[in-house]
Amino acid sequence: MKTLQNIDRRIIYLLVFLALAVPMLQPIGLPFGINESSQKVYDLVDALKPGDVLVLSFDYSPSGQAQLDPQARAVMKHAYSKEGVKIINVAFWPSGPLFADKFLGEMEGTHDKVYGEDYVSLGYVAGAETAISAFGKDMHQAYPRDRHGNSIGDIPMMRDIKSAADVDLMISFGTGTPGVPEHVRQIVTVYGTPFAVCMNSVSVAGNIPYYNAGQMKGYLNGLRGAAEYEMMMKEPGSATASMDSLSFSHLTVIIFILLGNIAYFADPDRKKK
Amino acid sequence: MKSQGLMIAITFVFALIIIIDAFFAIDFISAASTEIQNWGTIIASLALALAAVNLIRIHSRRIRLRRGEWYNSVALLTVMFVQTAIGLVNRSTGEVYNFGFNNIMTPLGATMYALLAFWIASAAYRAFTARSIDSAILLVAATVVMLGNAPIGESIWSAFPSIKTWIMDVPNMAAQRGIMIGGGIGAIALGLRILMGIERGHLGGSDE
Amino acid sequence: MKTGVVFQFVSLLIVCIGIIYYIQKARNGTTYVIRKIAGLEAIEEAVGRATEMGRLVHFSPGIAGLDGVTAAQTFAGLETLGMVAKLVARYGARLFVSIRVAIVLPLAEEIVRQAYMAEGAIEAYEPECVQYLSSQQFAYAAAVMGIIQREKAAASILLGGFWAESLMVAEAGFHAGAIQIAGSANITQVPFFVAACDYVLIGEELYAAGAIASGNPIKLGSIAGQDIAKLYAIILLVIGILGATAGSNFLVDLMGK
Amino acid sequence: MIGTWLAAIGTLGLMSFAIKENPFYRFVEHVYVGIGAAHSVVMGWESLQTKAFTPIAESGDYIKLIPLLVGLLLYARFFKGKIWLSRYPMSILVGIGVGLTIKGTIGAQIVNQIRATLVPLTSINNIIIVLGVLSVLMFFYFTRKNTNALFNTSSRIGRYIMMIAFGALFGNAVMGRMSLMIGRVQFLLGEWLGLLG
Repeated sequence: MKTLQNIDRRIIYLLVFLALAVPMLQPIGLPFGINESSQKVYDLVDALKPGDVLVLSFDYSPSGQAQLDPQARAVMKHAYSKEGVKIINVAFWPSGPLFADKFLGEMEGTHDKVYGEDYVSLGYVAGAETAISAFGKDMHQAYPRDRHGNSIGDIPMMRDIKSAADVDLMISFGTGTPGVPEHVRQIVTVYGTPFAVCMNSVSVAGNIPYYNAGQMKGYLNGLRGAAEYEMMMKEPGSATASMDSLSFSHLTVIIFILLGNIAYFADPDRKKK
Repeated sequence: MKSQGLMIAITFVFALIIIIDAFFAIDFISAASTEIQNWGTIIASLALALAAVNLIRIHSRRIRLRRGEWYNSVALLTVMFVQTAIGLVNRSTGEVYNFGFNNIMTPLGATMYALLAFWIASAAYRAFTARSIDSAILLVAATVVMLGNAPIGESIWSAFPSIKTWIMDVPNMAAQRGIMIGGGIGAIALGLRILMGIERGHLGGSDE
Repeated sequence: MKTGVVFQFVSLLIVCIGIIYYIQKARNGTTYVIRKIAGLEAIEEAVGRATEMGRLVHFSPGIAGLDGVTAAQTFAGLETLGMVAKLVARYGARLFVSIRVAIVLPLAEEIVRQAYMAEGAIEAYEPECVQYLSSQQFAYAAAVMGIIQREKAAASILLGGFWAESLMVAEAGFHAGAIQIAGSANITQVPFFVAACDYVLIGEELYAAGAIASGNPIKLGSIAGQDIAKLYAIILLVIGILGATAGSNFLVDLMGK
Repeated sequence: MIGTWLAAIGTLGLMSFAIKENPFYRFVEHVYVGIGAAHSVVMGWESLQTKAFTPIAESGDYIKLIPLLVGLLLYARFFKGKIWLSRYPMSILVGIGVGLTIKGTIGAQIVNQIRATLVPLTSINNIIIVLGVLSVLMFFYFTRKNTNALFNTSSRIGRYIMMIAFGALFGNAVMGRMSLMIGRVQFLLGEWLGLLG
């Protein structure tokens, strides 16, 4: 039993790596259902009508990219396919605008939205919670220019959009601070803007009270949430393809916890408390 | 003008403008609140380069004195200067800048924390034990949530996702809400201590 | 007054007045009793055990710095360090304090030195027992793991702001067979501490522990004031829930005003 | 092509830490810190253009010179004896931050959370929620005697309910961390080696 507990770390690492890599090379395609919270995000986007204003806020950095990129890709594709919906891309994390640019580049030619008329990229403004509050209060003062240097007053679609009160749905792609609490404090509580979140898994448990209280209308949970969105769009992508790896890596961790506990309780020398 | 009293007064006035604006509809306060929030974003923009200046100081000293792995410091500063120059000329929308962002910054940032997958597995095996009621409850709940999250859980027993949802939405929600209310009160108390001039960590200041 | 925020405003006033009142009272000499915090009481046992075994007591005040919102956690950690160092000096155990943020180093050194002095054991104080390891998160964690394993630490006390490195350090301590006492206000890291450590301070318990260890009257007063604010929340909850159960939503409506 | 190779070398460099801390890892880490700092500078500069230079130059909004000049004082901390100057911009930032926290927290995290908990005790779930919120609040009630039976019992319940919540957090953290590694493995096997269909 002692040897079981003293097994080299690197063997554990190797097993995890295999649990992730093998199912990618030999997929099984285990089925999975759609969580209600994810369905709500989809329904909110789907219910947008021509003329409605959608804000997409990119609040993550490269370290969250593995979970957030597939979510953002799927949600953006859905949003840009909605006719007549006006979309504002913003960012309160410095890497955000570059991710938004990347997806817009990928989607070029797949939608009929015109820059300035139907969508706009406002880019990044520093200041975290302060910037979020300033954006909610007066977008024209918070963003005198868009990401491409155009004066915001010259952008046709922004003429009637002044504050968060004019927004019909706000979605944040977020992995930390500033993130959900900051948006809820400075936007949702003040303007009552409907708000949904695509977030990394670690953040989910702590933000559930906002969901229960209706401050957050729906959420996607990490890579699994992205896969569910892909399924709802009926366009399985990289997230769906990784679900088998997710399954086997979880199984590995659960088995490790079991083995570790067996070894621990079978060890006669374990310190008595 | 080194007076800490003046600094605390500044902090107090700025906070007060924002708080009053939140509860009362007074035109000039509202305008002032909008203006100072935009000031805040300007100062915060300037603060973004502080880390870079700090790095220049630390690493140029290390290179000068040939201390430790000074060649890594050369690499750090070179990459920093080159990418900054590209960004200032090419802007962050430019192709060259995005090459660095997409092929260096993004993969490295993503990998840095990806290693946690290994560490959590190793800790799960070597350290996470149910030796008290607390840790036993935790590990059972964690296992159920994992089985509810991973598609394989549904294949084993179709009820796992709904049990997971219940754990998340009922006991987890209740506990997190209790923590959130307590934490919110704590945050207000910290704010008050700052405004009262008791907590002055940000005014204490120290080199670097 | 804007619409929909009247109740919020009144609540804010109640909370603020409660907190300010108790801080002022504490400043004028009133002392407050704080409930037992198991993790804090276990420190003496842990230090005693380390002395018997002749092995190391490891302490980390977390990886947060001295500014920003997370600074409060570092300060709470350093306040408990004062208590730990006194016990170590009293028992004649061996201490190692690992530091990640350079400006925390002189503070921690001073705290440990003062503790040895207060115990009249300054000749036993070794300056090298407080060390700056690395400013990089994972390099710091790797260094701490190395030390805990090499020295087979008998106790590992982790109190402060911890992030992703928490489970690496806790795993090392567990494997070395150390008594582990850990706490952080970063709730996301608490689960790993619960799974791998013997005593855990959850969230705000860290600040309470710091206040107890330092005896700082303003901190204690603030905690008492925050309790009054919690009592206000509890009262609202009880009244509102009883009302809702009896079929009346008066408080729900009132709170929306 | 060059980009993918660069990314792959960097990825493997950082992953080598899992085997052992090594010089190559430290090199890649330094490169990461360097490019990360550069990104902050560039985005800070662009943010400044949007927020200060444009309004001043184009709309004559000269009042924005104030935060610009005060903000520059942040750099006084790098000059011996002038550190105190850098505390002025800090006092402004802290003031705005405290104001936003106080006014935002009372509604979003306190009043609205309490309000959402005012449910009738007519279902098991509601009872658990009410009991959970109350007992956790009582767990964090510190100024009381250790002999208070009501508090002792309720805070023990609070502790157990928190353990379930921490279990949920733990379970989700596992998913999050595995997802991060999945992203890297997908990159290595797919984009780099071209092994995935």
